[in-house]
Amino acid sequence: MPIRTVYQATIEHTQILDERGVLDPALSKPGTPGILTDEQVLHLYERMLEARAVDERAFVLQRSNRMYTYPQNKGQEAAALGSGFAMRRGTDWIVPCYRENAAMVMHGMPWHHIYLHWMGDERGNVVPPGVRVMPIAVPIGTQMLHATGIAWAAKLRREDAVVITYFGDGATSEGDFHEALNFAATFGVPAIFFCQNNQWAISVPRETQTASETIAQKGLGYGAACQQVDGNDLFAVHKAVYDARERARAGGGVTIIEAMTYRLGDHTTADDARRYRDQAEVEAWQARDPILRTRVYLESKGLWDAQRQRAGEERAKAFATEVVRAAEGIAPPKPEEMFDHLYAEMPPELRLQRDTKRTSSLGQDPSQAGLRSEPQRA
Amino acid sequence: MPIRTVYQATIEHTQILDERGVLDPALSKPGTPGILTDEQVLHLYERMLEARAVDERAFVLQRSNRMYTYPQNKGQEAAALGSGFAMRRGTDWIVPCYRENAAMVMHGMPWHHIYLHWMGDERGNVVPPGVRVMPIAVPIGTQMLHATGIAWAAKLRREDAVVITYFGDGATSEGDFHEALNFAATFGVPAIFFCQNNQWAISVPRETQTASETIAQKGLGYGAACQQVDGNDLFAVHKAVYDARERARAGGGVTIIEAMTYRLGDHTTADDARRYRDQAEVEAWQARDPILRTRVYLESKGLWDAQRQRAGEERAKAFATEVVRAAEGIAPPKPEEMFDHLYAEMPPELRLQRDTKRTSSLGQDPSQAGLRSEPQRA
Amino acid sequence: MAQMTLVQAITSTLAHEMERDSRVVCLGEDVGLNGGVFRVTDGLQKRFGKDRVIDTPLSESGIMGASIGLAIAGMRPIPEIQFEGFLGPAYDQLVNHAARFRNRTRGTVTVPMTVRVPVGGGIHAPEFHSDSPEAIYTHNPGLKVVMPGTPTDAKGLLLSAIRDPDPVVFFEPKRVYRSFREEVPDEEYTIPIGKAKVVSEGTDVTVISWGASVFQCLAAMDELPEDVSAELIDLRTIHPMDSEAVVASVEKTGRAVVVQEAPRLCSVASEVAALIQERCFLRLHAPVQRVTGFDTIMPYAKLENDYLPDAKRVGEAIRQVLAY
Amino acid sequence: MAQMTLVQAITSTLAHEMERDSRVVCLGEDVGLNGGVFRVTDGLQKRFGKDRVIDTPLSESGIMGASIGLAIAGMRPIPEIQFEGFLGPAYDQLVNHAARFRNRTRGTVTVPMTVRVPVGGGIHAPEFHSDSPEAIYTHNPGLKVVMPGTPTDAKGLLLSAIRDPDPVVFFEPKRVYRSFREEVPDEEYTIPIGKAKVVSEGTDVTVISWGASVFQCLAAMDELPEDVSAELIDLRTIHPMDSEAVVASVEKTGRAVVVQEAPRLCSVASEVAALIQERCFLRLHAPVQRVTGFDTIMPYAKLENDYLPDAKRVGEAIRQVLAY
Ligand SMILES: Cc1ncc(C[n+]2csc(CCOP(=O)(O)OP(=O)(O)O)c2C)c(N)n1
Ligand SMILES: Cc1ncc(C[n+]2csc(CCOP(=O)(O)OP(=O)(O)O)c2C)c(N)n1
Ligand SMILES: [Mg+2]
Ligand SMILES: [Mg+2]
Repeated sequence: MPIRTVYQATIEHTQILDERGVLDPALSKPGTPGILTDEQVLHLYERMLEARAVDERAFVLQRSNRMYTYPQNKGQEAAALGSGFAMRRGTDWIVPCYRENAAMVMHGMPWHHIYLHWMGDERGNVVPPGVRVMPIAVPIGTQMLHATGIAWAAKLRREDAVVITYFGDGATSEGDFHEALNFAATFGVPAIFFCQNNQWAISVPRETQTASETIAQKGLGYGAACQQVDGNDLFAVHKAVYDARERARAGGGVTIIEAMTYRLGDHTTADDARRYRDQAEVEAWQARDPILRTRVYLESKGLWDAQRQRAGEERAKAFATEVVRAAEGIAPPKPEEMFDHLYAEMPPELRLQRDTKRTSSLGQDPSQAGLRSEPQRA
Repeated sequence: MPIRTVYQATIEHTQILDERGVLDPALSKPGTPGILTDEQVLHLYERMLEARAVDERAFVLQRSNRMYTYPQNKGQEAAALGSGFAMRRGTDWIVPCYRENAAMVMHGMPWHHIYLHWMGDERGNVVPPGVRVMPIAVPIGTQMLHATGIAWAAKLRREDAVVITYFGDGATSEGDFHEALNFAATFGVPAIFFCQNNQWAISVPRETQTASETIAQKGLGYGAACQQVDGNDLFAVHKAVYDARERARAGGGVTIIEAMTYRLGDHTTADDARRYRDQAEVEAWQARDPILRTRVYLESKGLWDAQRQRAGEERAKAFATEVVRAAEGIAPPKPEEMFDHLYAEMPPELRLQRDTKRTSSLGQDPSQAGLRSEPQRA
Repeated sequence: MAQMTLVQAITSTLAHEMERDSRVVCLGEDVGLNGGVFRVTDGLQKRFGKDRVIDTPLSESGIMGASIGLAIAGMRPIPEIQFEGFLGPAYDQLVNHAARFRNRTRGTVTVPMTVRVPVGGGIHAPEFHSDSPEAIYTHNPGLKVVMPGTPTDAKGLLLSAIRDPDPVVFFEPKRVYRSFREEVPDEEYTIPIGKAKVVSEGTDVTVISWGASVFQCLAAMDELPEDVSAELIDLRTIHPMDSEAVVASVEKTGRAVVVQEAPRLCSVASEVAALIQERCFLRLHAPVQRVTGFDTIMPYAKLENDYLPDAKRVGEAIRQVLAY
Repeated sequence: MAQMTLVQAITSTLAHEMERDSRVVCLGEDVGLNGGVFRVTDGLQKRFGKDRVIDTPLSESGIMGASIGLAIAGMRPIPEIQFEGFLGPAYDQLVNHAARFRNRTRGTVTVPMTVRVPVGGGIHAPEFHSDSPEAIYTHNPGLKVVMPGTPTDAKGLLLSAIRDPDPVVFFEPKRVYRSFREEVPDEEYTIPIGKAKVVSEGTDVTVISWGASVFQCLAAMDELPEDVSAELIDLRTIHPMDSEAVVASVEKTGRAVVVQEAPRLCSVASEVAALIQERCFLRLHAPVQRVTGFDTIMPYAKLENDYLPDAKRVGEAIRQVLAY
């Protein structure tokens, strides 16, 4: 045949809980796997309130010089929590970027570690034993390869673990996104690539980032399963990740999910988004705030009301205060710590730098014992 | 709508001259733009014979220690020549990898430069004035970004130039492939990404390289036009590039073309393909040799016969001998040349290394005039 | 003459050169409407249009590789890499392609571009935002590496860089961006790449530094006893290095201290020390002292000041070489 | 004991360790059925299966980044980068991720992996196949950098590298791959990372080198006058460097020559020279001489022997420091 079709593809967008807080009856039919129960939604709603409160408190801390640059998560709580909730704590892995704090915490990373990170303290990256959450990744796009490798290890070892990795719309332009997806799909590893498409990469809008109609279709070039969901819809996000996780566990390999959401705050506390985006756009998305939408849903089911909301917000605020206390209650790091964890065993020259740090210009003080002819040993 | 289709795509494969050397009448209807004329096919067929002869001579040179490692082009002549012929010499740019020698030469790179390159001589990369052919690119995937930048310059300067860049199936796994296509598509630059899918990347078969059904579909993630063609079909290759070039000139942006071809030789003269691929596969592709197919076509039209073939092969061999003579007739490079072209102006320390190269261990001979206290100036 | 910060000097020089030479384009992440995260390209897109000040995808290898292509095809691109920590993904294109084209084509394919990169620590930025990788781009042949420490030097060196026929990595010390203003001459002038500056003359010891560390050296020198006469050299260009200036000074003083933010091993400080002992061996009264970052990762903000050489450490090193 | 080339020593050591530890996997371009372009992994896929010796896509950042993930999740990956010239695309993952995880997580996320990389010139390979980038991975903190020069050292160091809890860059000098055989002990043994080897003892001058250059040094020493007693140190590990061994030797000889293939600026040779002048200042009779590649791109095959330090240049440097 001179002209024949060798490939065809379709990408679908799914929304289950619509902008007005109404659940689609067909998609949420009782018994459909991956549809959240009322109890689960209530639980997640409380987590959303907490996440928002901790996030807003971070902003305040930064403005009062108690934290350095901080990237707000505001507006993306449904994406983080809906996806995180579909993963199994302690078995599955969370490989984050920096806008899914709530997912990290849900899987065991202490909230105050996230504060510590942005307070300029490496102890914020300490992963507690048994926790399968990778630290925050600042260099854009790089963490996806680690996720691929971790998922690959699970496959090689026949562990029943699935890895989800998070990244922004901007991150999809990095070569590492490409290499990570290609490796993941080629080796059929149990990984979920979860794009928080919040429409902006700092000041660069989605359309300037790439000419493709969707981010989801970027998975087509690798033979990955591809899906777009309403990222402010807790139900759709959870369902998509739930399905992707089941597919991965069944040996179906990798899925890319594009969650359509929006960064309601500035890029970070060092940014001023008014320089580059319209207030009208922000307001349109404020109306689609995932917390609002979930609340309307819960209220429509009689599970929530104004009074519970007040109480919930109070609890969340108190919770944020606890997080601040935990982060600020830690003694400042000692300068020596910068040497202590570079290698499992400290090389002699590094030990010399460490040990003479306070007393010499750089471990080179000839007056120090034995230094000139015999470097001090560990 | 809870579930809606947000993207759909189809990839087509085109063949115009089939394996038996028969031209598809519908696709080659008189007046169809981009369909080669008999005269053009005859011209290209002679170039194919030359390319094959020069390629085979290189192999012989390598085996007799007159050339270092050389990557044979054998079997991919239709892909190189059909595509190259669709580009306009001196206006359009050729940004090659290393398996489209004939395209480089068609656009003005002297054949013996290609020999010099593989003889370990940088003068093989010298681009003659007015020639728009980039040098051979050895680090896989990297040249595509240069092509994107060159095409971008053409767009910014409103020049009527289109850029074609060549790469293998393996190269599509590199991050630079991704970044180059994304830049090219996002900025709508006049570029053609031409993949010579010869089914192998050294010992790695196409299926191990990526899980996607086709290479062409990799363009979908960028919003590029995507097409697959029979790469051993001179007509289909030419037509696809012709159309892509017209599209680019009309502001239609970037196209990715996957040419299905086959590396009939080893990866390079340092490789032994029998270690990793079946002889049966090689033989099947030998039957689809583009030279054979074009010859059958020409013969069927009464434009070629056994006698002309003998004469053509003789001419091609004599031509190869000329190329050898040109490459070997050049005086060996002088050691000083390694310094002469690093910068437009040689920094003093480098000049010192250059000038003392023959006499000292590294421009550090204290006995040389003024060296210790006053480095010699340019 | 106008009072300018380092940022202002760079912005106005970019504008000057874009005005003069239509081949010059700025490109990078957020350099357009947002004016760059440090606002170095602020206002330029408005003035020169979206075809000359271009927001790119988030793609450092892309920015670098496409800039190479732009330069080859006759433009004068000025790519910005947002922070030096994100040079990593662009490393291959920079050291293996930008740096090599002229040599490997025997001068027939060239890459005149200026890669602008904020560099160094001291501003309490997140991780990967405070490194000093100048040694990397000096060890790899084929690039020029510049790091101005003052607004006046920045203007003259940036003009030289943009007009240079070869690729220049133009490191901008973040700590200096807005730390002070100085009078910058209004008229056009260039400062040659490869020429160090004697910041203050002296006879007892030579202090060699560049970038933000120069100011730590100045502070240290303020604290020295009256009778100590220290000479301070700001390299300004790391590569090609002004060996002559270094050697001439140490021939005079017989003592040297090199100060940098980068870790010590295989660094520019190592190179300067090796150079001095080679060229000034018989004149040296004491080993060349290196005051550098430590051979560990630049710590997060809480400890960064413990990592960066400060006036105290510099002063101590000076006293050590004097007392040797 | 068996007579082995460097390639054979590495192959058999990989096999040994894969046998012993099921967490060890080899991955890279063409490492499987083809056994790697240098045949270093020849036969391993057949023996250990496709899940332990894995052909990957052509994707260096992918190989490095995925290996990091494998290591974090409890495997012991041994990625191969086909030639050192192709470390470029993997640079960011190697220096910014593999090297930093332990430190930035205060020891809670670690990357035990061994990155195997053929290195150096002298085999008439195409361009980008003959570089010596060891300084780059030494300047960037957090990696260990090893370059064995003999089959025996390769075995002991490779075992140490694979078992090391941190990322090790294991450079294999191509020129040595098949250049000679030697007796390699059959039994398991490790050579500690960070320990240099005194190849031959001497009292008049210390020659410091590593990798293939060690053999140029030996050849040069053969040509020295009878009465000159040179000590040759093979660093074997570039980082952490065995400063103690270097300093002890130069304290004895008072003279030093450092020999490497890499370009000179900000190199390992610079570091060694800087170190020696710091630690042995009063003992030095002559400046430390660096015999290195030139500060230009490694030329193509026709000129590569003019670039690489040879016995003649090493010999001359030795005579110079002796005559100083
Ligand atoms: C490799 C790299 N380049 C540049 C940056 C600077 N930077 C930080 S966040 C950001 C934008 C990220 O956009 P996106 O991926 O959409 O994530 P978002 O911040 O919107 O969640 C940039 C350019 C970085 N951190 N890493
Ligand atoms: C960045 C890089 N990695 C590895 C190599 C080694 N290498 C040379 S050619 C090749 C395979 C290329 O395959 P493909 O892109 O399909 O092109 P082909 O050789 O089949 O034409 C490899 C791995 C290289 N040259 N560059
Ligand atoms: Mg975003
Ligand atoms: Mg191929």
